[in-house]
Amino acid sequence: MPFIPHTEEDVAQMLATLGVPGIEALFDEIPAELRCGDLPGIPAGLNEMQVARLLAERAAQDKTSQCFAGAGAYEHHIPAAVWQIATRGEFYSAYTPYQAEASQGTLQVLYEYQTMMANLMAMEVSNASLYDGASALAEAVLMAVRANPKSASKRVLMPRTVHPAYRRVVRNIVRNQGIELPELPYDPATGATSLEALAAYRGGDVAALVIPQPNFFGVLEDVDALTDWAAANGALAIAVVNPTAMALLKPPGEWGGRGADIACGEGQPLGIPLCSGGPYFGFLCCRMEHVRQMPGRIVGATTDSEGRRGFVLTLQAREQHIRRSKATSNICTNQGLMVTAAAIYLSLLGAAGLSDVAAACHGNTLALLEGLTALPGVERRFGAPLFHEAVVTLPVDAAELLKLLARDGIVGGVALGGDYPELGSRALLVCATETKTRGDMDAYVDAVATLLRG
Amino acid sequence: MPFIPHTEEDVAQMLATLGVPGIEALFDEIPAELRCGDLPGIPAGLNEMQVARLLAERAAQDKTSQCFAGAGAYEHHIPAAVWQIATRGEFYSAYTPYQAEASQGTLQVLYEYQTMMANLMAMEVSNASLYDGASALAEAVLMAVRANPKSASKRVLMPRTVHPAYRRVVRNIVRNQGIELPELPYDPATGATSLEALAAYRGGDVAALVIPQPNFFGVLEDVDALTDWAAANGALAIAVVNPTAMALLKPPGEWGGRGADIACGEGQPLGIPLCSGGPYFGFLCCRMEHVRQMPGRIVGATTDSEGRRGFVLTLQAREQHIRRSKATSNICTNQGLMVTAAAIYLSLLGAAGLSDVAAACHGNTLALLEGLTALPGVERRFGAPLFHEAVVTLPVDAAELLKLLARDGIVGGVALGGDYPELGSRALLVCATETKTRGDMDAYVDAVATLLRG
Amino acid sequence: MSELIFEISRRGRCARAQKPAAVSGRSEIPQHLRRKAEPVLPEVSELDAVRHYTGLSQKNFAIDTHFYPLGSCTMKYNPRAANALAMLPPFLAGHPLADATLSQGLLACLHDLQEMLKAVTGMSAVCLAPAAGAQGEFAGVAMIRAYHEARGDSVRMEMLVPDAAHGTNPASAAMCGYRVREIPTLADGDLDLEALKLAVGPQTAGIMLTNPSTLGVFERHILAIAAIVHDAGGLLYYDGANLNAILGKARPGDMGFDVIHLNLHKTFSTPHGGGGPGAGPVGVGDRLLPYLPVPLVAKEGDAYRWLTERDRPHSIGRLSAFAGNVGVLLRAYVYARMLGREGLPRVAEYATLNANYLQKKLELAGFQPAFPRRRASHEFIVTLKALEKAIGVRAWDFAKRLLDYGFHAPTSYFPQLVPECLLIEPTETESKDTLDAFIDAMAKIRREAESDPRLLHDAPHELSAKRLDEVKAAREPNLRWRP
Amino acid sequence: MSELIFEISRRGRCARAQKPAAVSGRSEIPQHLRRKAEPVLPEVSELDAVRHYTGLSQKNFAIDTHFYPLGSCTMKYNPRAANALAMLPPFLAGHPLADATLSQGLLACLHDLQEMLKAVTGMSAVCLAPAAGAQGEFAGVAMIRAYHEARGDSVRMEMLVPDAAHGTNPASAAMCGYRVREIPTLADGDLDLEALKLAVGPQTAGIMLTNPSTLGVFERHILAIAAIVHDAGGLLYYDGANLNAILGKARPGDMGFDVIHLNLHKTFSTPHGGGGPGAGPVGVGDRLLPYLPVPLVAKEGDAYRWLTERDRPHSIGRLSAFAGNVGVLLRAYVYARMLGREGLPRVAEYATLNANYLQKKLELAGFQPAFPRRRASHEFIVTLKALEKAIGVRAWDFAKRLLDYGFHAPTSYFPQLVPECLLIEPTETESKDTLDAFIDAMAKIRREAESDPRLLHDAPHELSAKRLDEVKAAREPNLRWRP
Repeated sequence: MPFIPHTEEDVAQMLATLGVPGIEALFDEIPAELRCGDLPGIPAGLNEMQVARLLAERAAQDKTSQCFAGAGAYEHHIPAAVWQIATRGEFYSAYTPYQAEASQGTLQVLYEYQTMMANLMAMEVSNASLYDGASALAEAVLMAVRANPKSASKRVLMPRTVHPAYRRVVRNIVRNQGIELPELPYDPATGATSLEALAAYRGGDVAALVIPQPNFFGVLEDVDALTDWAAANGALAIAVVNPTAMALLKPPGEWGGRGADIACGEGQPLGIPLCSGGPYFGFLCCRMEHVRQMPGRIVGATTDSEGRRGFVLTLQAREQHIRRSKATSNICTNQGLMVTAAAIYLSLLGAAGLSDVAAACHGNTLALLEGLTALPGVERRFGAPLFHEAVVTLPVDAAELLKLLARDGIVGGVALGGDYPELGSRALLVCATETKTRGDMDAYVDAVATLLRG
Repeated sequence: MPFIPHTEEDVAQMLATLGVPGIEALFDEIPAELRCGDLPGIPAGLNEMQVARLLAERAAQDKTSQCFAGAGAYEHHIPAAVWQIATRGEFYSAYTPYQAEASQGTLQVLYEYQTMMANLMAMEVSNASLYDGASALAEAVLMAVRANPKSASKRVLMPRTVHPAYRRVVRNIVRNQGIELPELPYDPATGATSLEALAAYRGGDVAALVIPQPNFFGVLEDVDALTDWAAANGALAIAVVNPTAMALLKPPGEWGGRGADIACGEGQPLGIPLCSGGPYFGFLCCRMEHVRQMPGRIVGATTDSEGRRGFVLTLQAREQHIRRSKATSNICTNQGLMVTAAAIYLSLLGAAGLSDVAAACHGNTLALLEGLTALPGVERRFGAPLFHEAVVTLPVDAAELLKLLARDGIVGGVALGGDYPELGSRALLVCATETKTRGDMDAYVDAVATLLRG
Repeated sequence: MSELIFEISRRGRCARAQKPAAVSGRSEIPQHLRRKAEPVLPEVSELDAVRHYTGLSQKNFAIDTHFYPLGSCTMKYNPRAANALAMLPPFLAGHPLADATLSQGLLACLHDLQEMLKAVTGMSAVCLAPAAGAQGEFAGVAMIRAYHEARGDSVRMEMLVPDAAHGTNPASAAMCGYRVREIPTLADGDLDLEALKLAVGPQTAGIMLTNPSTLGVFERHILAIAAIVHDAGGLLYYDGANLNAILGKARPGDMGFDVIHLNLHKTFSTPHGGGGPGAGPVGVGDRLLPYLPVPLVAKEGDAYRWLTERDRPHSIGRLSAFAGNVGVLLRAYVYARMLGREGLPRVAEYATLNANYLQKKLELAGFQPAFPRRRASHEFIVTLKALEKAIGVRAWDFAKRLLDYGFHAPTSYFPQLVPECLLIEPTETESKDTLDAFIDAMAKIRREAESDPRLLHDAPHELSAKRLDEVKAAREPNLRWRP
Repeated sequence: MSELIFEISRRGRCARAQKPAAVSGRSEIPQHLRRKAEPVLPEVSELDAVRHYTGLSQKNFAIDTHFYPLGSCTMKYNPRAANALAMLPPFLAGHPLADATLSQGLLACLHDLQEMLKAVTGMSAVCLAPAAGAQGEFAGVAMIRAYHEARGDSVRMEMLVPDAAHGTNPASAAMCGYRVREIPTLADGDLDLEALKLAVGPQTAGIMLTNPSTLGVFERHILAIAAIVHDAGGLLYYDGANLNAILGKARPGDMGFDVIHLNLHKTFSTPHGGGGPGAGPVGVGDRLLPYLPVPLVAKEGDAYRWLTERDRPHSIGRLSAFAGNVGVLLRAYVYARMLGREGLPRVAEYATLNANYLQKKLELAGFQPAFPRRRASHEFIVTLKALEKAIGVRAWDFAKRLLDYGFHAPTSYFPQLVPECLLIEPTETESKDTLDAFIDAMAKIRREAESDPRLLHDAPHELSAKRLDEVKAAREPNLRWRP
């Protein structure tokens, strides 16, 4: 019996203690008509050797040779130490640290993570994670509506340059709370959110403005102007940013005259494997004044009975297990192990290392873009400066090109026609991170060139 | 500077403390003519990302799809827990446990390992490992010569059925100590050591007789008779055995009337990956009366100053760091981490599990043999019962067949013609462990059949 | 006390092997968008980082080191094989938006898992994407709302929840815009059917139930409850937190539930990771089929692909950017395949055996079960109310003292219905020996409570931290380090 | 105190997931060769085993948890990348006797490593196979013997060894059939050249030297020593234990050594693993080229293959069944590639800087260096003789008390030449902060020795075990558990 340690003698003694003839008797409160029999849909058990072989065979089918896609999930080098430590049993198999004295390891890591993330975002406080970048933005929107004392409306302005999946997730999550999410168009030349479009909302009651940096097209937004607009119009500014980029770019806390009010985003670039979409983690930072509106776990430093520093989960009065239907969010389990990995990653990289990674991503993407746009019929779509992604227009259908590249294991980017019909089916979003060498990029450009030649 | 934590400020302060202008000054006792300049043979450093990619590319060149070779190194399933725990920093990066109080983890593991191995061999004591099976046999031979009070000779009888590489290693290691290693022939029909060949040595002064089980051909030796012969002739009996097999076969301590005196062998089957030959570990067990002649580390239980049980390295008066040129062996660093893995492996398998593994190996090898010998011209070479390897005679050159199988990633066995010219170039040693399914074996037989036809 | 990583940082120190090779300094980032000052992040060597986090890990209790009878959390052994296999490099390297031809192996695993979860819960379809139980709950309630809205039934704005429910239930209902109405529990632990009958009506969207309930007992009148709610036009939501108790023995689908979530990090033994990641797949009956969140994995011929919004126009949509916690799903898949059809029901059997044995032995040792006449499910409640009254020792003190004995504390003060309660869940992966050792410790602490209550009030004594001041932490929030 | 795994075993308990699937019960093993009674092995669940060994691991000091200034052992950071990359599945799956076409990637790594080790030591060829330093020593001495024998020079049966040498040196020489003659050391730490001149003669097979020596100083007259020994017809053996001190700064090949071994588990930072596996490659100059052990890796065109006895007829042969500790060699290769030509000399530089700084600061704190007028190499000796005389506190007590402060103890009582000595090697991977903390602890313990020597005599106080009785262990050997 895998993972069940009972010997026959154990079972006999336990049943004798209970005075029942067999284990089945312990289920006698379940109405007989509800008892199920065999489970025909479920195969017989495998031993570890068999399941290891099955999974190895399945894994061998999946062969990404090179990845030039970003769009919210980025291939970065992850130091070997990160997961060798994060999967130590003491981190891996611990519960949420409710018993603080028996969980000082996890709690201190979370406190350190909160500090790192607040510093990276130049914000006052961070929580200890949400599920992913998209749900973090949804929580940020809900939080902003609660936290904005100046606004009676539930209107949150959402640029179309925000990741399309994030926009959907936000809509899906806030849908039933009467929140409006008018979309802001982008400048078709620059790819950045059009400041003119905001004019329509000037003076109206806006609870918050979402500001992506870089935006979904990889393009840099004019974050100062957007943040200042929000401040001037009584709206909170919600930054949704790439954390790697923040080593190089002005962080949300320094945007405009007073900084963003909330900063959130996807933590995956900080040491989390791509793994087809998860587990990742969402981060959320805010001003101290809003901390009691923040969703999710927060760790605080305190002292023990001998006056020594220690750490506990705190401000729990916000949370569902205390406040139930009045909680700031329903979130309970979050992404603790991912944040542990991120803390180790950030410790190994440091500010200088992260900034080098960001610079390498930026430089590589410019180099890739140069290579691609040297091909006949391939053009850079947007004029504004970018970080580590770029939209190019191809002379062929992007989705079809991607299918052909996939035959060689190449993830060639993301086709944009579905989410942005106005860009057409030939628009492709590409990304080159620090993992790419000159040779990798040349090989990719060559592969595209060959396919374009047909 | 990878792995060097010094900041510029650190270096400046340290140099100031030392009163030297630079680090170079610290090398001023090395004669100038001995200082070397650049190291032209050595490439520039790589960061972790680059070296990870290099190694991944190299690993991708090496693709064993199926392995049917044994010959001293066996493919077994290794539970995932074994190496996830053995590579925990506390085991992985600790030194030999000289400071016992700070090394109770490693010491207790070694004590448990010694108990497991002694029990598996039915011997009184075990050491804490030697380098591998071959060097363990060499140490056993040296030990037997020291330990046999009845023998003035340095003659140790060595069956030709002992692994050819082991025989070479023994020769290479004992060569300069005046030890003779006459070889005992095997019965060409059974493949087992010929008892008749021993007649020549009856009454002569023999220090020890080596007894393999199973032998290199996979064949089971008549260990009782051989052990009794040794006892009757004043020779110590040195068993060299496969540890997996001992779950099923009579263990050395029970051979003949009084059991073997020394039992040694290769520990690799107990949870150690094949890894092209190492690191593995050698085990060595003996009677308590000979323990002070035993080479290598030994852990003993003792008590601390409060009377609680604890563990220390013991009987160190045998060892080189105390006894120098009079030591039982020059061994110092042994294979501690491998033994840690083996202890975890044996804990997860238990006697029942190990015995099931042994039975599966035996059954699979019989099934494979049945499949192979159904092919025209393929014959089982030896008549005696076998454990999990078998010699077959092919209708073609074995080495050439292996080359062809290797094109498909199949390690088809080991050709014996080089080491046993009398068996001819068509003799092949094959093995099927518990990792092989019916389908694997059928596929192998089909591949051989195709090549034989072709 | 450990120093913080920031306190061991030194200006200019770094793990050099982790720095990317220099690239051309080319940049098009305009000056006004650049960061001016480096963020304060750790500046340590690789050895510093390894030593720091290895050391911190040793300050945790975890399944791999301690018995962890944390009620409602199902802290059982997380197979190491699941970790190894989910981290096979090809799985880790998959980009979420890659062409499906590049992840057929992964998709096959996920599709198999969908099918297995359907079979074991009796539901018509399963979506694996929700990232945790609470997100599964949200998805479930959102589907209920979508269902009523699709029928034009827009007055159903009230969700019923037992008073003993997990806090996530009312919170999730609220996030979907529902008013929450609590239904009381009877003294025997079952729901108050009379109260329920009075509560239902045209305003009822549905009811959220955990069964076995958070009180550690099976809701015997579940079929009657289903009839009452269904008759009133409402739907039934199953909170899968306690599925471990009945896995393979009874199926929520057969009990009349319209929608369920599972906590794979409980029942399917994926690791809790110090607070996630979890996975909270949702399953639905036929009525809610159109509304399942996306993505789903479809098998078409021999090929697998993701179904998205385009394929599922009535879906409540996606709740995360991609496919949810795929790595967690892989671990659950490995676990489920290892147990298989024989092994899954044994989970419930031995979890139940362990819980009943432990309850019985604790009762014999003088502890007071909250529901002594009921079978324990996979967990049970002990109340220390009498002890508190007599000596002033609280459940919390008891919990803290258990830590000194090398046992993680049970869940305390939940469910709030039972005063001074400990909710104890041993799980099936613990042996009788461990349970007996726990019983001994409980009995010893009880004697300590009588002879020397300060031992409990001041506990823990043997850990790296003494009793921590939670009130101070909340009153004077210190949420980040500052130099 | 932890229970033994046998003490938590229960008859019939097992980790079921590890049992192979049933196969046909077919067997041809005759009854008289079968085992009669099952061996007593642990009977535990998978969780039991994981919890037991995880718990035991936490009772160790290790580089990943503590500063480990163990002289002559070079306990530096073992990069986690090396572990990850050496365990890539294709490397682990390679059978040692597989066709070379199936291991070209591995062989390329090993060949590169051979070349790098040649370059950094100045030798003509390197064999990677020896499993540890002592096996490397054996191989080296065996080659010296083979060389003399090949020349018919059979009277050279004496090996010279400094009195401060590692114990493995004389032990290895003895295993090769040599008599050992010790050469004294002068008060300044250098070898006594006059004594050496008197010792050499037609009986001299060679001399085994460690340079820098085990006394922590560079042998300044190494060229003179080489001339004396070579002139007498002997060869020079280099014990690579201290190569870390001069890596990339000076090469044994340039000093006149004919044969060397390296300890990759020291200088190339492969893990010590609680006592191995190590790797002890040997390098030779031209004279000993024919005698190198096998196997070697050859590159022929673009292909790699193993050279064995057949290719190398004069070889001293193989010393292990296959290719030695390949997994260790891979780790060393990863390390060497990460450091590269710039990084390797920095190892010596910062190891030396750390050792000299630490020696100086300890001297300032009142400790007595054994060779105060010499530069420390990468390690140095402090003698506590004065303290022992004055207060009766021994080096051993000092060592044990350091454990309480969270520092592994230095090597003590080696080399035996220096009374009450601590041999301290900080390595290049420790920071000044760590060294300063160690200095503080040493100074504190010194004060404790004066004010309360029992604190030291009874140390350690803070570990899982108090002072263990080693005498009892040796007098009443208890080498295995019995029920």
